[in-house]
Order: sequence, then structure tokens, then C-alpha cells
Amino acid sequence: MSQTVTLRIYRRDPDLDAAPKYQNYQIELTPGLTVLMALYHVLENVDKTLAFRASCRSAVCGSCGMHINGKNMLACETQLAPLGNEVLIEPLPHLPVLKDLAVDMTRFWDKYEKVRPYLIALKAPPPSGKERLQSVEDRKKIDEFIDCILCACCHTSCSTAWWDKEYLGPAALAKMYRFVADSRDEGGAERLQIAAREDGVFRCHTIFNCTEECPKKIPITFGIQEIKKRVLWGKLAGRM
Amino acid sequence: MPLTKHTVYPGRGLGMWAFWLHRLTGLAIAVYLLMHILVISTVVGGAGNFNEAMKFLKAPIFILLEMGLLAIILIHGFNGARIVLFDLGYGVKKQKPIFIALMALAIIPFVIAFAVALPHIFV
Amino acid sequence: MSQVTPKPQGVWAWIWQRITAVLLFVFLGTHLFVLHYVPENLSINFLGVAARFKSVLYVIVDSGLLATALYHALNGIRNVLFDFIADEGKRGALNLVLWLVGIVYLIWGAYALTFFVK
Amino acid sequence: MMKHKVLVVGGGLAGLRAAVECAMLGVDTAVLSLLYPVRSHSGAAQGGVNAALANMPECKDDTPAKHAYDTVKGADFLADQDCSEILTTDAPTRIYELEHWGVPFSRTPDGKIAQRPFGGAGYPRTCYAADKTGLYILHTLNEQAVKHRVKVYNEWAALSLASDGAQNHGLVALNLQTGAIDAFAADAIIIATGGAGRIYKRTSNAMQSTGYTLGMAYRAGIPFKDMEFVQFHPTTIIGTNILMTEGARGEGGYIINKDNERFMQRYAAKAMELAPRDIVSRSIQTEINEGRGLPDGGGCVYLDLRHLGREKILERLPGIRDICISFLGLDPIEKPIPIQPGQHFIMGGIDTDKDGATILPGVFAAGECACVSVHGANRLGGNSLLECVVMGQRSGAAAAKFVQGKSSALKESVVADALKKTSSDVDALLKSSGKERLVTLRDAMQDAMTDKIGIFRDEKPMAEALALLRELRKRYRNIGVDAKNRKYNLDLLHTIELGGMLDAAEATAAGALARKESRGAHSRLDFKTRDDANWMKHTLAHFTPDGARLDYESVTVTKWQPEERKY
Ligand SMILES: Cc1cc2nc3c(=O)[nH]c(=O)nc-3n(C[C@H](O)[C@H](O)[C@H](O)COP(=O)(O)OP(=O)(O)OC[C@H]3O[C@@H](n4cnc5c(N)ncnc54)[C@H](O)[C@@H]3O)c2cc1C
Ligand code: HEM
Ligand code: SF4
Ligand code: F3S
Ligand code: FES
Repeated sequence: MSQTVTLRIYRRDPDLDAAPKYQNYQIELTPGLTVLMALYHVLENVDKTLAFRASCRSAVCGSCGMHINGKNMLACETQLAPLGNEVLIEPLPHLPVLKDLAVDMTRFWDKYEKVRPYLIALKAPPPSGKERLQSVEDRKKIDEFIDCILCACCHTSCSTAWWDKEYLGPAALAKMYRFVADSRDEGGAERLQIAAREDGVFRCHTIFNCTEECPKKIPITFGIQEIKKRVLWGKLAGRM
Repeated sequence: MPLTKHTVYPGRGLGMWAFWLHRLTGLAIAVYLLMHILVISTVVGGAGNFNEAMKFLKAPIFILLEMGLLAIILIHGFNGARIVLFDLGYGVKKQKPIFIALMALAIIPFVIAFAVALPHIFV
Repeated sequence: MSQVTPKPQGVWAWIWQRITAVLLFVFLGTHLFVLHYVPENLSINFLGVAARFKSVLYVIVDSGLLATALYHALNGIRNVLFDFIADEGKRGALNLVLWLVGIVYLIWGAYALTFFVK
Repeated sequence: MMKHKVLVVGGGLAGLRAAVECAMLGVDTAVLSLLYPVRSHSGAAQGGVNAALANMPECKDDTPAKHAYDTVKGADFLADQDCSEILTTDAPTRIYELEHWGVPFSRTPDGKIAQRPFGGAGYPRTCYAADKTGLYILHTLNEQAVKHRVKVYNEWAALSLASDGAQNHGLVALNLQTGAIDAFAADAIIIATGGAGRIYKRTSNAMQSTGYTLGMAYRAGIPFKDMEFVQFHPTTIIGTNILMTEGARGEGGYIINKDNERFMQRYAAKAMELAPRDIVSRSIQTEINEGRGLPDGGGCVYLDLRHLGREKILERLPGIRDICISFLGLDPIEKPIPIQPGQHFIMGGIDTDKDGATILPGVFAAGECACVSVHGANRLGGNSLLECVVMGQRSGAAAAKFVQGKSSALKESVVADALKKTSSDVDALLKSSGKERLVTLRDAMQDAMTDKIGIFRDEKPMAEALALLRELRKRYRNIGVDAKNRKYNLDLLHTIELGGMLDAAEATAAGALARKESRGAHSRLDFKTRDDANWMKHTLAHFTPDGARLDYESVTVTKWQPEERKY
């Protein structure tokens, strides 16, 4: 007994189409079929002009973030069957559309680069040339935040980031927290200065969409609040 | 280049609804506040004008509206407490239950005020 | 890598929004209690208001309420608008307008509140 | 035309490490990558990266020399021993450096980098960061590239090299986002484009691991080395072929066939499911070939974890369970996991020396696409990420030196000619009314590779596959694309890629058919043993329009004479 599902896909080539079109594709449901594999099926057998991003097909590369049935998620790890008979597939919200489901990520990467996304180590490494020591407990503090795959599901679900194009946004701030919380990082003051600016943590209204949508279950808002707290105490103590 | 358009993120995150409630109630109270100051301050103009205005506002419908305003203030105030809590670093990972609990708590003062106001609505 | 440009910091405004929020909880709580839980006060008239405005304690509470609520409300409006206004110049202009509105309201409100205090 | 001193093709571990090296040496460097660097397949590596750090109590007397011996033995003695020694000697420096750059390695109780045991190694020497080592290293290297302001051309596909025969002057590439084709003049190019798993139907590799650029280098006159050595992983899930780590069997998982039989008892009665990778892969394949697969004689067997119980699965194998739920829609606590062997890694690749240099001056290669050779006939787990950082660094340093010491000027005319030629080729492809289609040819190639150049090899099927692949290469000349727009045209990209994949596949089949012995991952039914007298040599495959021309090169032996591989 075969069951079919309708994929309703956002189509747009900005060079040609003034407005987006939604196109329907019937697809046969097979056991274990993911949204991504269904898209590949459409691309290879039905409509070769379809554009989308994917690579690892195992939820680690962060390419395939899309807006599926009204929520941001990774197409590759999402089973098609539970999504219902008609599945709406759109690009990540509020980023410029390059073509169909592929969005222009420039703004997203800009924010990432703004938070100095690298370990800042002022002191030279140990004279032995060996590793910096880090206790098991200290390592645990960054457990959740190092899992970010930069898929932009969070950033494109945050209303503040939609409206305020300058706002650093949850992904960049989660990256910042990954370093702020790392016992080896010595960029503390510098990082908090960046966080304290008008486009920084204080534009976050604790909407929590980011945390809700993160496919890696990173408690992003928690990280942002931790940074706020540190900036706050820094200010109050006159350190900043 | 074109964007997809959303005003409200279509997901159903409770946190987002809390945000929208807070923002809309905040703006509503802000508008009310600015009017309220103007209206009440006409008291300096003497009894005549003021009582004239207040008589108008004594109609039951205004008392009902007043109750609505109270509800709005309670929602904003109690959720505001939630936000301040988060800003101090408490409860961020339990945002949903905390929201539900505070909203439940806000019902209590509302019910009491409503009971007090009830006789005035049906005069 | 994009250069970090120092911008005016909105941290103090953010902190004051929280401080006024906590104060409002107290002031507004009292204000509402007096108005909504004391049945006689539900019908507002000149004598009642004028009488309340003669009580120094009440005037202190309401003055506090006036100042904190104005700051909190106008700064709140500013917060909302800043989500949609990125331009530095426009943000500056908005700040100015809100401060003006706030100060005018504060003076007028304070005048009315203290009108009956002898 | 864009100009850079060094242009790195590929933003995976090897490419980023090379780019960071050049940038640190003050050389003008750019990365050109089909994917945003953090999307590279290196991010999928789970297990870890090897280095003799001697951090665990059990490995106090581990040394780079012992690591080198394990590598050579694992390679079934086909590795160049001087290269394997370089790999393992550089290892500690490279790993400490990664730590200094911020890789969040898991830690020992005294705060050092933690190490775990891995197959084929005498000591626990695989440094790890939970079960996401590759992801963390990839992101850290990307961060270093940001820090050193390396320019990245995102979502560009390299199409062809611009060589005048004596030297390379740049390359031509397709900007996927706009559809434009443009040229890059560069004194040195470092190819670091990863594996070629997609020439097989069943592979643990990413969609983007096509091996196109292998064909690109090959056509520019750079030979392949040892392409016939392809590693198969025994346990990849059916459908997507996502990897189920060896840990699942390490924790006590069974493998069963359609009759519910733990068939490993017939192949490796002692080690059972924990026999070496190649043996387990071969056993599973035998069961499937002989009709005891699932469902009803189909293409998989079961990895059964149910007897481990809910608690153990949740505690030790949560990642595995998540994958099963997301990708198979089943919970391994209640149901067995349908698995099958899948292509996992290519030991061979673009022939390079120990500094990543190829025979074409101005072209370097590093990472999985290159063959130094450090892995010989079989790679050890954890040595591949290591190769990426060690050879990435070395090729970066060598390219920087090459560029700085270069006297002759770049010939931009050569690059402009290459641009003209490649542009017109692509235009022709877009306009072509060719009858052949991507999916037909690709599926035929993938089926042939999987069925006939797979885990078991035999004269007749291999000859058939080789003939078919040559036929497919001919048919490819008559290919057309259906999507005609330029922007983000995946049909066009995939069709171009297929050309390079067919080159790599054909060379693999040719090498495999010629090598009349069984060594490492190359396992022939008609020549079951290793033949050091005749075959202790590297295969080199040179491009000709009709197919690979093979010749051979001796293996460098320094300390260790070949011996029988016993574990
Ligand atoms: C599932 C899995 C698990 C693994 N686990 C381990 C492990 O635990 N330990 C270990 O040591 N090894 C492991 N390996 C092997 C190891 O991960 C890979 O060999 C290694 O990561 C390859 O890195 P790379 O830099 O060579 O290429 P990749 O990381 O694959 O990067 C290739 C880059 O080239 C770019 N590219 C490709 N084509 C083009 C083109 N035409 N033009 C421009 N750019 C292009 C891509 O965009 C990408 O940036 C594993 C492999 C797999 C598949
Ligand atoms: C009972 C006491 C109150 C508390 C605890 C409280 C708390 C808060 C807090 C914490 C914020 C900041 C939200 C953010 O930055 O995301 C806020 C915003 C705001 N408040 Fe209040 N508030 C109270 C009363 C009021 C009153 C009386 C008014 C109006 C006169 C008001 C109007 C606003 C407005 C307009 C905002 C901006 C909304 C936004 O940024 O989305 N609040 N409030
Ligand atoms: S924080 Fe989560 S949602 Fe945001 S980019 Fe990282 S993985 Fe994606
Ligand atoms: S959704 Fe946005 S506003 Fe803050 S909590 Fe998340 S960043
Ligand atoms: S394809 Fe890599 S995350 Fe989905």
C-alpha cells in the first residue's frame, strides 16, 4: 500500500520572478524517507531547477536549515511521514533568497565574525609546548555551546534579528558565550565590550525562539543571559 | 533581494507569546498612562469640569474597561517579574513553567479586584 | 573581518528599565490597591481625588509612580522603536523627543499632584 | 580574474590548515570552496585523531615510532615508511597546536587531552572530543582562518586547472550563487577537496564528497596513486548509509542475518563482531550475497542492540539512538538496526610527495584527496584527521616556500585561455541537446562500483565494471542538462561533477583489476594472499582519453620489513 505526500515548495529565482510561487510535488512515502531525500527525489526526477543546500545528510554540517511547516529545522534529520499529507517547505525566514530554498547567508556570517570567534590567549602556551590544562569540570561548562553547527535556524527565528539587522543575533552570541565560558579564553573584557554595544546582548528581548528552534538543543538564551549578567556586573562595578 | 515575510514567527514557542503579550500590554499601558496623567491632572481646574468628566467615566462600561486595564497591567507586571528574574540569571532554562505559574498567580489579584468592582458594574 | 566600531552603549537604559520595573511593582501595586481594593475609591470624583492629593504619603507614592512610570514607559517605547530604527541619527532624534515628552509630562504631573498640598 | 599567491581549493580540515599556515607565514592566501568551510565533511568525523601523547596511564611508554609501526602494519606494508614516520612525528606538535587554538578536547582527570583506544593501535592514542572530534577541529580551524583574515570564496566549484604543461598558473571555477565562471591566477594551488565516496552507491561520505577535483588534477597530467584501495565500513545504516560507530559493537551489539543467526561465528569464531573492519565487512557481504540478508534476501543485515537494555543504550550510545530515530524512524531499544557495509574512505588519490607537492609545479594536494602515501592499503581509524592537519600544515609551508622562491612570473594568458575553454565547454553543456542524463549514468557507475569493485573483487566482474565505466565515459560526452538557468544550478553542477567522478572510478577499477593479490582493503577471491614479491609497489594511473594508463613505483621501506598482519 503506497501513500503519497504533497510537498508544497517555495520557488523563486529573484532574477525572473517578482513574487514567490508555491509549487506542489507528489511524492511516494517510503519507510525512513527524510525531507532532504524527498527534495533530492524532486531535484533528480521531477524538477531539475530546484535549488537547496545540503551535504552531510546526517545533521552535522548545518547546510540544510529550512522552514518546514512553519518551523525552522534541518531537512536531513526530519522524517517526512509525521509531517502530514501536505508539507510546506520554505527558505529560512528573513534572509535574502538566492534561489528557492537557498538563502544569502552573508549577514549571518558577518555577525559571526564580529564576535571575535576564536580563542583569545594572551599568555603564551605552557613552556613545555604541550596542552593548556583544563579540568574536566571546566570543560563541561562549554559542553552544550561547542555543539553549534552554524545552521542559522536560531538566527532566522529571532524576531529581533529580523527587525534589527544590526543585532548580533543568537548564533553569534552563542559563539561568544562558547568562548566566554571557556576557562582557556582570556578575551573576557574585550568580548564583553562587544556584547555591551547597541547591537549586542541588550537587544535580546528573551523571546526564546532561538532556543526553541536550535536542532542541537543549545540553551542559547541561557548563554545570552549569562553574558548580560557579566556585562551588568562589570558596569555596576565600574570595570567597563 | 527578496525576503520571506513573517510578522510573527509561526512556531508555537511559549516564550514568543510571552514576549508579544509583554510588548503589546506595555505599549497599551504606556498610551493609557499618558492619557491618564492628562485626565487626572484636570483636577487642578476645579470641581466642575473634573466631576463632569468623571461622571462620564463612571458608566459600568468604563469600569469593565478598567478591569481590562487591570488585567493588562497584571500580565505585564507579572511577566515583567519573570524577565527581571531571567536577567538576574534565575530560571532561564525553566522559562515555560515559570511563565505559566506567574500567569496563574496573576489571576488571584484580578479575581479579588473584580469581586470588589462587581457591585459597581451592575448599579 | 569587520572592524568593531564603538557605539553609544544602551546598557544604562537597560538597567534603569529593570530598576524602574521593580519600583513600579511597588508603586503601581500601592496605587492600584488604593484604587481597586477600597470600594469607595472606585467612583472617582473631585472631592475624593482632591482629598487623596492632600495626603502627603499618597502624593509621595504617586510622584514616585509618575517618575518611574514615565521613564519606564518612554524607554519601553524607545526599545520597541529601536528594533525597527537602525539609523544612528534617527535614534538620536528619537531619544531627544522622548526626553522632551518625559520632562514636560513630569513637570505637568508634578504640578498637578502637589496642587492640593498646602 | 582574481589573483592570489596561494589558492587553496577546499575548506575542510586539510584545506583550512594549509590556508592558516600560509596566512601565518604572511603569504597572500585565499580559500575557494564549494561549501562554506564549516559545512565540509571533516565535521562528520566522530572518533578522534591519533597522536602519541602518552597522556593515559595505559600508554605511558607510547612513542611516535610505535605509532608509525602501527600505521605501517595497518597499511599492510604498502605505506611509504618515511612518510608514515613524518605523520606520527609531527602528530603531537599538530595536536597541541590545535589545543592552543581552542579545540575543546575531552580531558583526563588531571586536565590533559584524553585518549581512547582505536582499532589496530597498540595503545590508547586517539585524542578525542566527545564523539564530535571532527566537528570541533573543523570549527576551530575555521575560527583561525577568520582570525588570520583568510579570504574565502564561498560556494565556488573548481572546474579546471590552468597549466601550460610545465607549470600551473591558476584555475577556473564556477560561482554557484551567480552561475558565473571566472578565473583565478595563483602561483600555487593546494587541492584539499576530500574523499570520493560518491562514486559508490553506498557510502558514509557526504553528498559533496564526489571526487570531481581528483579528475581535474588527473586531466592536468597529475597521476593517481593506489586508487584501488578503498575502505569499507561494516556498519552504515540502510538508506542513507550514515555511519554507526564501531562503539556499538564495542558495547556488545550483535550482528544477525534473516534467520536470526549471529553469523560472525562462522567467519571469526573468537573475535565475533569485534573482528577487524575488513573482515566484518566481508562477512556481512557474504551473507547478503548468499541470500541471507534482509528483508527476504535483501541488501542488509541487522545490528541488534536490544539485549543491551534500555539503560546501557541511553548511557553509552545516545548518539546512535538519535540517528536511528531521526533517520530510520526506529528506536534501537525496541528494534534491530538494518545495516550494510558502505564505502568509507579512499586510501589512494592525487600522487604527492611528503610535502604535498605533485609532479606539476605549482600544484599541491593534501587531505583525503591526496595520496602521500601514509595509509598504504588500509587506513587506521583516527589517522585520517591526523593526515589532514599534518599534511595540511606541510603543504601550506611548502606552497609558501615555493611561492616566495619563485622567480618566473605568472602567465595570466594561460589562465585566460583556460577560462575561455572551460566557459565554452560549460556553455556547450548548457546548450547541448545531448541525450544522456546525469541520473542514468551516475546510477550505473555507482552500481558497478558497489557491486563489482566493492568489498570482494574477482577478475570477471571487475573486467565487466571496467568495460562499463569506459563505456559510460564515452556516453558522458553526449550528456545534456535540463535546467538551463545559471544561478544555483544543481543539475549543471552535478553533471559537471560526474565527469570527474567517472575518471576517478575508472582509474580505481583499472588499478583493482591489475593488482593480482589481496592486500589490506583490496580483497580478491581469485588471489587470496598478499604477494610481496610482485606487488609490493604503488599503482600510478595516468590520464589518457581512453582510460587509465598504469605504471608502478616502489614502496619506501625504512625500518620495518613486511610481515604477516596478525591481530
Ligand atoms: C562518517 C565519517 C567518520 C569519520 N571519522 C573519522 C575519525 O574518527 N577519525 C579520522 O581520523 N578520520 C575519520 N574519517 C575520515 C576523515 O573525516 C576524512 O578523511 C577527512 O575529514 C577529510 O578531510 P579533507 O579536509 O580532506 O576533506 P573534506 O573535509 O571532505 O573537505 C573537502 C572540501 O573541499 C571542498 N570541495 C569539494 N569539491 C570542490 C570543488 N570542486 N571546488 C571547490 N571546493 C571543493 C568542499 O567544499 C570541502 O570544503 C571519517 C569519515 C567519515 C565519512
Ligand atoms: C508592574 C510593574 C512593571 C514591571 C515589573 C515591568 C517590567 C518590564 C520589563 C522588565 C520590561 C523590559 C522588557 C524587555 O526589555 O524585553 C518592560 C518593558 C516595557 N514596559 Fe513595563 N513593567 C511594569 C509596568 C509598566 C508600566 C506601568 C508601563 C507603562 C506605563 C510599562 C510599559 C512598558 C513598555 C512600553 C515596555 C517595552 C516593551 C518591549 O520592549 O517590548 N510597564 N516592562
Ligand atoms: S545555535 Fe543551534 S540553531 Fe543556532 S546556528 Fe548553532 S546549531 Fe544552529
Ligand atoms: S529569539 Fe532572539 S530575542 Fe533573544 S532569546 Fe533568542 S535571541
Ligand atoms: S545536510 Fe548537513 S545538516 Fe542537513
